Amino acid sequence: MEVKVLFFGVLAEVSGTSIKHYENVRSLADLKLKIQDDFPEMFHYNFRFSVNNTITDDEHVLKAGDEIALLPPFAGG
Amino acid sequence: MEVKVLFFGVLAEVSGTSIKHYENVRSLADLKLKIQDDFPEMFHYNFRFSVNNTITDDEHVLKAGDEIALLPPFAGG
Amino acid sequence: MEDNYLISGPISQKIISEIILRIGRHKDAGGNMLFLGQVRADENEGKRVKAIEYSAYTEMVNAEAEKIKRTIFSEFDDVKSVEIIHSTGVVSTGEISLLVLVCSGHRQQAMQACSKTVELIKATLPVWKKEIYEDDSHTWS
Amino acid sequence: MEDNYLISGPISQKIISEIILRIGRHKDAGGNMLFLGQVRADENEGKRVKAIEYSAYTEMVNAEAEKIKRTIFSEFDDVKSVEIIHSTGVVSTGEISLLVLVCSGHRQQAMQACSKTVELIKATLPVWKKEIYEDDSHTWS
Repeated sequence: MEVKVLFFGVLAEVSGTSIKHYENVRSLADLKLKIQDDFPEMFHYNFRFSVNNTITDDEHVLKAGDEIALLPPFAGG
Repeated sequence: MEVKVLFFGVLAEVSGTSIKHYENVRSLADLKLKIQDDFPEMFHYNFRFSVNNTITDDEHVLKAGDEIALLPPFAGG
Repeated sequence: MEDNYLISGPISQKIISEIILRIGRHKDAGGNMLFLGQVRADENEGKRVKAIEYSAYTEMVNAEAEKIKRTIFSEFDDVKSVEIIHSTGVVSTGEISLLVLVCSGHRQQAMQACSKTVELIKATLPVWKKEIYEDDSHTWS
Repeated sequence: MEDNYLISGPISQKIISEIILRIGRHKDAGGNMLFLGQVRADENEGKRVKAIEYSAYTEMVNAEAEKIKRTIFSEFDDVKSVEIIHSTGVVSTGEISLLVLVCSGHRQQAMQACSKTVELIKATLPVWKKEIYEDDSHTWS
Protein backbone atom coordinates (compact mmCIF):
# COMPACT_ATOMS: atom_id res chain seq x y z
CA MET A 1 0.00 0.00 0.00
CA GLU A 2 1.12 3.49 -0.86
CA VAL A 3 0.60 6.78 0.91
CA LYS A 4 1.30 10.36 -0.19
CA VAL A 5 3.40 12.61 2.05
CA LEU A 6 3.40 16.41 1.79
CA PHE A 7 6.11 18.68 3.25
CA PHE A 8 5.30 22.27 4.14
CA GLY A 9 7.03 25.49 5.13
CA VAL A 10 10.61 25.18 6.32
CA LEU A 11 10.37 21.37 5.92
CA ALA A 12 9.84 21.70 2.18
CA GLU A 13 12.91 23.93 2.06
CA VAL A 14 15.25 21.73 4.11
CA SER A 15 14.14 18.53 2.34
CA GLY A 16 14.06 20.12 -1.12
CA THR A 17 10.84 18.14 -1.56
CA SER A 18 7.17 18.95 -1.39
CA ILE A 19 5.59 15.57 -2.24
CA LYS A 20 6.91 12.05 -1.82
CA HIS A 21 5.22 8.65 -1.94
CA TYR A 22 6.01 5.94 0.60
CA GLU A 23 5.11 2.23 0.51
CA ASN A 24 4.56 -0.39 3.19
CA VAL A 25 3.92 1.90 6.11
CA ARG A 26 1.33 0.66 8.61
CA SER A 27 1.33 3.57 11.02
CA LEU A 28 2.59 7.11 11.38
CA ALA A 29 5.36 5.75 13.62
CA ASP A 30 6.54 3.53 10.72
CA LEU A 31 6.38 6.42 8.29
CA LYS A 32 8.29 8.69 10.66
CA LEU A 33 11.23 6.26 10.70
CA LYS A 34 11.36 6.14 6.91
CA ILE A 35 11.22 9.92 6.60
CA GLN A 36 13.96 10.20 9.20
CA ASP A 37 16.18 7.94 7.07
CA ASP A 38 15.57 10.09 4.00
CA PHE A 39 15.71 13.53 5.62
CA PRO A 40 17.43 13.38 9.01
CA GLU A 41 17.93 17.18 9.10
CA MET A 42 14.15 17.65 9.11
CA PHE A 43 13.98 16.32 12.64
CA HIS A 44 15.76 19.36 14.01
CA TYR A 45 12.46 21.18 13.44
CA ASN A 46 9.25 21.08 15.36
CA PHE A 47 6.24 19.70 13.44
CA ARG A 48 3.01 17.72 13.65
CA PHE A 49 1.37 15.22 11.32
CA SER A 50 -2.01 15.33 9.68
CA VAL A 51 -3.73 12.42 7.95
CA ASN A 52 -6.36 13.43 5.41
CA ASN A 53 -6.51 16.99 6.78
CA THR A 54 -6.80 15.99 10.43
CA ILE A 55 -3.97 16.37 12.91
CA THR A 56 -3.24 13.05 14.56
CA ASP A 57 -0.67 11.08 16.60
CA ASP A 58 1.88 8.34 16.03
CA GLU A 59 -0.51 5.48 16.76
CA HIS A 60 -2.66 6.34 13.76
CA VAL A 61 -3.02 3.32 11.43
CA LEU A 62 -2.54 4.22 7.78
CA LYS A 63 -4.43 2.88 4.79
CA ALA A 64 -3.67 2.98 1.07
CA GLY A 65 -4.18 6.40 -0.49
CA ASP A 66 -3.91 8.35 2.76
CA GLU A 67 -2.53 11.86 2.44
CA ILE A 68 -0.12 12.67 5.22
CA ALA A 69 1.27 16.15 5.80
CA LEU A 70 4.20 17.35 7.91
CA LEU A 71 3.11 20.61 9.46
CA PRO A 72 5.50 23.10 11.09
CA PRO A 73 3.87 25.50 13.58
CA PHE A 74 1.21 27.56 11.80
CA ALA A 75 2.04 31.19 11.07
CA GLY A 76 -0.94 32.61 9.17
CA GLY A 77 -2.14 36.18 9.27
CA MET B 1 -26.41 90.23 27.65
CA GLU B 2 -27.55 87.75 25.03
CA VAL B 3 -26.97 84.02 24.64
CA LYS B 4 -27.70 81.66 21.76
CA VAL B 5 -29.75 78.52 22.42
CA LEU B 6 -29.75 75.50 20.08
CA PHE B 7 -32.44 72.78 20.09
CA PHE B 8 -31.61 69.30 18.81
CA GLY B 9 -33.34 66.07 17.90
CA VAL B 10 -36.88 65.62 19.12
CA LEU B 11 -36.66 69.01 20.91
CA ALA B 12 -36.21 70.83 17.60
CA GLU B 13 -39.28 69.00 16.33
CA VAL B 14 -41.56 69.67 19.30
CA SER B 15 -40.51 73.34 19.56
CA GLY B 16 -40.49 73.92 15.82
CA THR B 17 -37.27 75.87 16.48
CA SER B 18 -33.60 75.12 16.11
CA ILE B 19 -32.02 78.42 17.24
CA LYS B 20 -33.35 81.10 19.57
CA HIS B 21 -31.65 84.01 21.32
CA TYR B 22 -32.38 84.86 24.95
CA GLU B 23 -31.50 88.02 26.91
CA ASN B 24 -30.90 88.70 30.60
CA VAL B 25 -30.19 85.17 31.74
CA ARG B 26 -27.52 84.85 34.45
CA SER B 27 -27.47 81.11 34.84
CA LEU B 28 -28.73 77.92 33.20
CA ALA B 29 -31.45 77.78 35.87
CA ASP B 30 -32.69 81.25 34.71
CA LEU B 31 -32.59 80.18 31.09
CA LYS B 32 -34.47 76.97 31.84
CA LEU B 33 -37.41 78.94 33.27
CA LYS B 34 -37.58 81.13 30.18
CA ILE B 35 -37.47 78.16 27.84
CA GLN B 36 -40.15 76.45 29.89
CA ASP B 37 -42.41 79.50 29.42
CA ASP B 38 -41.89 79.42 25.66
CA PHE B 39 -41.99 75.66 25.11
CA PRO B 40 -43.64 73.89 28.05
CA GLU B 41 -44.14 70.68 26.00
CA MET B 42 -40.36 70.31 25.69
CA PHE B 43 -40.10 69.47 29.34
CA HIS B 44 -41.85 66.15 28.85
CA TYR B 45 -38.59 64.98 27.29
CA ASN B 46 -35.32 64.03 28.88
CA PHE B 47 -32.36 66.26 27.99
CA ARG B 48 -29.11 67.83 29.22
CA PHE B 49 -27.54 71.23 28.64
CA SER B 50 -24.17 72.06 27.13
CA VAL B 51 -22.47 75.46 27.29
CA ASN B 52 -19.91 76.08 24.57
CA ASN B 53 -19.74 72.35 23.72
CA THR B 54 -19.36 71.14 27.30
CA ILE B 55 -22.17 69.42 29.20
CA THR B 56 -22.85 71.26 32.43
CA ASP B 57 -25.37 71.74 35.27
CA ASP B 58 -27.95 74.31 36.37
CA GLU B 59 -25.51 76.30 38.53
CA HIS B 60 -23.45 77.29 35.52
CA VAL B 61 -23.11 81.10 35.26
CA LEU B 62 -23.66 82.38 31.72
CA LYS B 63 -21.85 85.17 29.94
CA ALA B 64 -22.69 87.15 26.81
CA GLY B 65 -22.21 85.18 23.62
CA ASP B 66 -22.41 81.74 25.22
CA GLU B 67 -23.78 78.97 23.04
CA ILE B 68 -26.15 76.74 24.97
CA ALA B 69 -27.54 73.51 23.52
CA LEU B 70 -30.42 71.32 24.66
CA LEU B 71 -29.31 67.74 24.10
CA PRO B 72 -31.67 64.75 24.14
CA PRO B 73 -29.99 61.39 24.85
CA PHE B 74 -27.37 60.68 22.17
CA ALA B 75 -28.22 58.05 19.57
CA GLY B 76 -25.30 57.94 17.15
CA GLY B 77 -24.09 54.93 15.19
CA MET C 1 -9.63 70.44 15.04
CA GLU C 2 -8.14 69.34 11.79
CA ASP C 3 -10.79 66.88 10.67
CA ASN C 4 -14.45 66.99 9.93
CA TYR C 5 -16.06 63.85 11.29
CA LEU C 6 -19.48 64.28 9.70
CA ILE C 7 -20.53 63.54 6.17
CA SER C 8 -23.83 64.28 4.49
CA GLY C 9 -25.77 61.14 3.53
CA PRO C 10 -24.59 57.50 3.56
CA ILE C 11 -20.91 56.58 3.72
CA SER C 12 -20.31 55.40 0.17
CA GLN C 13 -18.14 52.56 -1.08
CA LYS C 14 -15.84 55.23 -2.55
CA ILE C 15 -15.28 56.88 0.81
CA ILE C 16 -14.72 53.52 2.48
CA SER C 17 -12.12 52.63 -0.16
CA GLU C 18 -10.32 55.94 0.30
CA ILE C 19 -10.18 55.42 4.06
CA ILE C 20 -8.89 51.84 3.69
CA LEU C 21 -6.08 53.07 1.44
CA ARG C 22 -4.76 54.99 4.45
CA ILE C 23 -3.75 51.70 6.07
CA GLY C 24 -0.86 51.46 3.63
CA ARG C 25 0.56 54.76 4.93
CA HIS C 26 1.52 52.99 8.14
CA LYS C 27 4.12 50.40 7.20
CA ASP C 28 4.17 49.30 10.81
CA ALA C 29 0.39 48.74 11.08
CA GLY C 30 -0.03 44.96 11.04
CA GLY C 31 -3.51 44.91 12.58
CA ASN C 32 -6.28 47.08 11.20
CA MET C 33 -9.88 47.01 12.33
CA LEU C 34 -12.71 48.65 10.43
CA PHE C 35 -16.18 48.95 11.94
CA LEU C 36 -19.06 49.71 9.58
CA GLY C 37 -22.42 50.50 11.13
CA GLN C 38 -25.29 49.83 8.75
CA VAL C 39 -28.89 51.04 9.05
CA ARG C 40 -30.95 47.96 9.91
CA ALA C 41 -34.45 47.24 8.57
CA ASP C 42 -35.74 46.91 12.14
CA GLU C 43 -39.38 46.41 12.96
CA ASN C 44 -40.99 48.57 15.60
CA GLU C 45 -44.58 47.88 16.64
CA GLY C 46 -45.32 46.24 13.31
CA LYS C 47 -43.76 49.00 11.20
CA ARG C 48 -40.54 48.49 9.26
CA VAL C 49 -37.75 51.10 9.24
CA LYS C 50 -36.87 52.30 5.74
CA ALA C 51 -34.31 54.96 6.69
CA ILE C 52 -32.80 56.92 9.55
CA GLU C 53 -32.43 60.68 9.48
CA TYR C 54 -29.45 61.70 11.59
CA SER C 55 -28.96 65.16 13.01
CA ALA C 56 -25.89 66.35 14.88
CA TYR C 57 -24.40 69.24 16.80
CA THR C 58 -21.47 69.64 14.44
CA GLU C 59 -19.08 71.70 16.57
CA MET C 60 -19.52 69.50 19.59
CA VAL C 61 -19.22 66.33 17.48
CA ASN C 62 -15.84 67.55 16.24
CA ALA C 63 -14.70 68.43 19.77
CA GLU C 64 -15.87 65.09 21.21
CA ALA C 65 -14.39 63.08 18.34
CA GLU C 66 -11.02 64.74 18.97
CA LYS C 67 -11.41 63.83 22.63
CA ILE C 68 -12.14 60.19 21.72
CA LYS C 69 -8.99 60.05 19.59
CA ARG C 70 -6.89 61.48 22.42
CA THR C 71 -8.36 58.91 24.83
CA ILE C 72 -7.55 56.03 22.45
CA PHE C 73 -4.00 57.20 21.77
CA SER C 74 -3.34 57.60 25.49
CA GLU C 75 -4.73 54.14 26.37
CA PHE C 76 -3.32 52.14 23.43
CA ASP C 77 0.33 52.78 22.73
CA ASP C 78 0.41 50.47 19.69
CA VAL C 79 -2.30 52.41 17.83
CA LYS C 80 -1.05 54.43 14.82
CA SER C 81 -4.26 56.11 13.67
CA VAL C 82 -7.99 56.40 14.37
CA GLU C 83 -10.50 57.48 11.74
CA ILE C 84 -14.11 58.32 12.58
CA ILE C 85 -16.87 59.23 10.10
CA HIS C 86 -20.55 59.59 10.95
CA SER C 87 -23.42 60.36 8.58
CA THR C 88 -25.88 63.20 8.93
CA GLY C 89 -29.17 63.41 7.04
CA VAL C 90 -31.05 60.48 5.53
CA VAL C 91 -29.42 57.04 5.34
CA SER C 92 -31.54 54.17 4.00
CA THR C 93 -31.55 50.61 5.30
CA GLY C 94 -28.61 48.65 3.91
CA GLU C 95 -26.44 51.79 3.79
CA ILE C 96 -23.51 52.64 6.07
CA SER C 97 -23.82 55.47 8.61
CA LEU C 98 -20.76 54.97 10.83
CA LEU C 99 -17.16 54.13 9.99
CA VAL C 100 -14.34 53.60 12.46
CA LEU C 101 -10.86 52.52 11.36
CA VAL C 102 -8.11 51.78 13.84
CA CYS C 103 -4.61 51.00 12.52
CA SER C 104 -2.34 49.36 15.04
CA GLY C 105 0.95 47.51 15.10
CA HIS C 106 -0.68 44.30 16.25
CA ARG C 107 -4.18 42.92 16.20
CA GLN C 108 -5.03 42.89 19.92
CA GLN C 109 -4.89 46.66 20.38
CA ALA C 110 -6.56 47.23 16.99
CA MET C 111 -9.55 45.20 18.15
CA GLN C 112 -9.77 46.63 21.66
CA ALA C 113 -9.27 50.21 20.48
CA CYS C 114 -11.82 49.88 17.66
CA SER C 115 -14.37 48.46 20.05
CA LYS C 116 -13.73 51.20 22.60
CA THR C 117 -13.93 53.93 19.92
CA VAL C 118 -17.36 52.70 18.84
CA GLU C 119 -18.57 52.61 22.46
CA LEU C 120 -17.31 56.17 23.06
CA ILE C 121 -19.02 57.35 19.86
CA LYS C 122 -22.34 55.94 21.04
CA ALA C 123 -21.89 57.48 24.51
CA THR C 124 -20.42 60.90 23.78
CA LEU C 125 -21.14 62.11 20.21
CA PRO C 126 -24.13 64.48 20.09
CA VAL C 127 -25.99 62.74 17.26
CA TRP C 128 -29.71 61.94 17.13
CA LYS C 129 -31.76 59.69 14.96
CA LYS C 130 -35.25 59.83 13.60
CA GLU C 131 -36.39 56.41 12.44
CA ILE C 132 -38.51 56.73 9.31
CA TYR C 133 -40.93 53.86 8.61
CA GLU C 134 -42.23 52.52 5.33
CA ASP C 135 -45.53 54.38 5.89
CA ASP C 136 -43.51 57.66 6.31
CA SER C 137 -44.36 57.99 10.02
CA HIS C 138 -41.38 58.40 12.32
CA THR C 139 -40.11 58.11 15.89
CA TRP C 140 -37.10 59.62 17.65
CA SER C 141 -34.67 57.37 19.42
CA MET D 1 -16.83 23.35 0.83
CA GLU D 2 -18.31 26.08 -1.29
CA ASP D 3 -15.66 28.73 -0.86
CA ASN D 4 -12.00 29.07 -1.59
CA TYR D 5 -10.34 30.90 1.23
CA LEU D 6 -6.95 31.45 -0.41
CA ILE D 7 -5.97 34.04 -2.94
CA SER D 8 -2.70 34.36 -4.83
CA GLY D 9 -0.75 37.52 -3.91
CA PRO D 10 -1.91 40.51 -1.86
CA ILE D 11 -5.57 41.18 -1.12
CA SER D 12 -6.23 44.14 -3.42
CA GLN D 13 -8.40 47.18 -2.84
CA LYS D 14 -10.74 45.76 -5.49
CA ILE D 15 -11.26 42.52 -3.59
CA ILE D 16 -11.77 44.38 -0.32
CA SER D 17 -14.41 46.57 -1.97
CA GLU D 18 -16.21 43.54 -3.39
CA ILE D 19 -16.28 41.89 0.02
CA ILE D 20 -17.54 45.06 1.73
CA LEU D 21 -20.41 45.28 -0.77
CA ARG D 22 -21.68 42.00 0.70
CA ILE D 23 -22.62 43.82 3.91
CA GLY D 24 -25.56 45.38 2.06
CA ARG D 25 -26.97 41.90 1.34
CA HIS D 26 -27.86 41.57 5.00
CA LYS D 27 -30.47 44.25 5.71
CA ASP D 28 -30.43 43.14 9.34
CA ALA D 29 -26.65 43.48 9.81
CA GLY D 30 -26.22 46.65 11.85
CA GLY D 31 -22.71 45.84 13.08
CA ASN D 32 -19.97 44.84 10.67
CA MET D 33 -16.36 44.28 11.58
CA LEU D 34 -13.56 44.00 9.04
CA PHE D 35 -10.07 42.94 10.06
CA LEU D 36 -7.25 43.63 7.59
CA GLY D 37 -3.86 42.14 8.38
CA GLN D 38 -1.03 44.03 6.72
CA VAL D 39 2.56 42.87 6.22
CA ARG D 40 4.67 44.96 8.60
CA ALA D 41 8.13 46.32 7.81
CA ASP D 42 9.50 44.60 10.93
CA GLU D 43 13.16 44.58 11.81
CA ASN D 44 14.81 41.33 12.79
CA GLU D 45 18.42 41.33 13.95
CA GLY D 46 19.09 44.56 12.09
CA LYS D 47 17.46 43.43 8.83
CA ARG D 48 14.22 44.91 7.56
CA VAL D 49 11.42 42.74 6.16
CA LYS D 50 10.46 43.68 2.60
CA ALA D 51 7.89 40.93 1.97
CA ILE D 52 6.42 37.72 3.28
CA GLU D 53 6.02 34.63 1.14
CA TYR D 54 3.06 32.60 2.39
CA SER D 55 2.59 28.92 1.67
CA ALA D 56 -0.46 26.90 2.62
CA TYR D 57 -1.94 23.42 2.64
CA THR D 58 -4.92 24.39 0.52
CA GLU D 59 -7.29 21.49 1.20
CA MET D 60 -6.76 21.63 4.92
CA VAL D 61 -7.08 25.44 4.95
CA ASN D 62 -10.47 25.09 3.30
CA ALA D 63 -11.56 22.39 5.77
CA GLU D 64 -10.33 24.37 8.79
CA ALA D 65 -11.85 27.64 7.55
CA GLU D 66 -15.21 25.88 7.23
CA LYS D 67 -14.76 24.60 10.77
CA ILE D 68 -14.01 28.14 12.02
CA LYS D 69 -17.19 29.42 10.39
CA ARG D 70 -19.25 26.65 11.99
CA THR D 71 -17.72 27.47 15.39
CA ILE D 72 -18.54 31.17 15.03
CA PHE D 73 -22.11 30.55 13.89
CA SER D 74 -22.70 28.16 16.77
CA GLU D 75 -21.26 30.54 19.39
CA PHE D 76 -22.72 33.83 18.10
CA ASP D 77 -26.40 33.66 17.24
CA ASP D 78 -26.52 37.27 15.99
CA VAL D 79 -23.85 36.70 13.30
CA LYS D 80 -25.18 36.69 9.72
CA SER D 81 -22.00 35.94 7.76
CA VAL D 82 -18.27 35.34 8.09
CA GLU D 83 -15.80 35.92 5.25
CA ILE D 84 -12.19 34.77 5.41
CA ILE D 85 -9.49 35.42 2.79
CA HIS D 86 -5.80 34.66 3.23
CA SER D 87 -2.98 35.36 0.76
CA THR D 88 -0.54 32.81 -0.58
CA GLY D 89 2.70 33.70 -2.35
CA VAL D 90 4.56 36.97 -2.01
CA VAL D 91 2.96 39.93 -0.22
CA SER D 92 5.07 43.09 0.22
CA THR D 93 5.14 45.31 3.27
CA GLY D 94 2.19 47.69 3.26
CA GLU D 95 -0.01 45.15 1.47
CA ILE D 96 -2.89 43.16 2.96
CA SER D 97 -2.56 39.40 3.49
CA LEU D 98 -5.56 38.55 5.68
CA LEU D 99 -9.17 39.70 5.53
CA VAL D 100 -11.94 38.76 7.93
CA LEU D 101 -15.42 40.24 7.69
CA VAL D 102 -18.12 39.47 10.22
CA CYS D 103 -21.63 40.83 9.63
CA SER D 104 -23.85 40.78 12.68
CA GLY D 105 -27.13 42.26 13.83
CA HIS D 106 -25.45 44.30 16.53
CA ARG D 107 -21.94 45.51 17.18
CA GLN D 108 -21.01 43.48 20.28
CA GLN D 109 -21.17 40.09 18.58
CA ALA D 110 -19.57 41.50 15.41
CA MET D 111 -16.54 42.56 17.44
CA GLN D 112 -16.26 39.43 19.55
CA ALA D 113 -16.81 37.11 16.60
CA CYS D 114 -14.32 38.95 14.38
CA SER D 115 -11.70 38.83 17.09
CA LYS D 116 -12.33 35.12 17.71
CA THR D 117 -12.20 34.34 13.97
CA VAL D 118 -8.78 35.98 13.67
CA GLU D 119 -7.50 34.05 16.71
CA LEU D 120 -8.78 30.76 15.26
CA ILE D 121 -7.14 31.55 11.90
CA LYS D 122 -3.78 32.11 13.61
CA ALA D 123 -4.18 28.89 15.64
CA THR D 124 -5.69 26.45 13.15
CA LEU D 125 -5.07 27.43 9.51
CA PRO D 126 -2.11 25.54 8.02
CA VAL D 127 -0.29 28.57 6.60
CA TRP D 128 3.43 29.32 6.86
CA LYS D 129 5.45 32.41 6.26
CA LYS D 130 8.91 33.05 4.97
CA GLU D 131 10.07 36.54 5.90
CA ILE D 132 12.13 38.03 3.09
CA TYR D 133 14.55 40.81 4.04
CA GLU D 134 15.79 43.74 2.02
CA ASP D 135 19.08 41.90 1.39
CA ASP D 136 17.05 38.94 -0.04
CA SER D 137 17.97 36.62 2.83
CA HIS D 138 15.03 34.97 4.58
CA THR D 139 13.85 33.23 7.73
CA TRP D 140 10.86 30.99 8.42
CA SER D 141 8.48 31.86 11.20
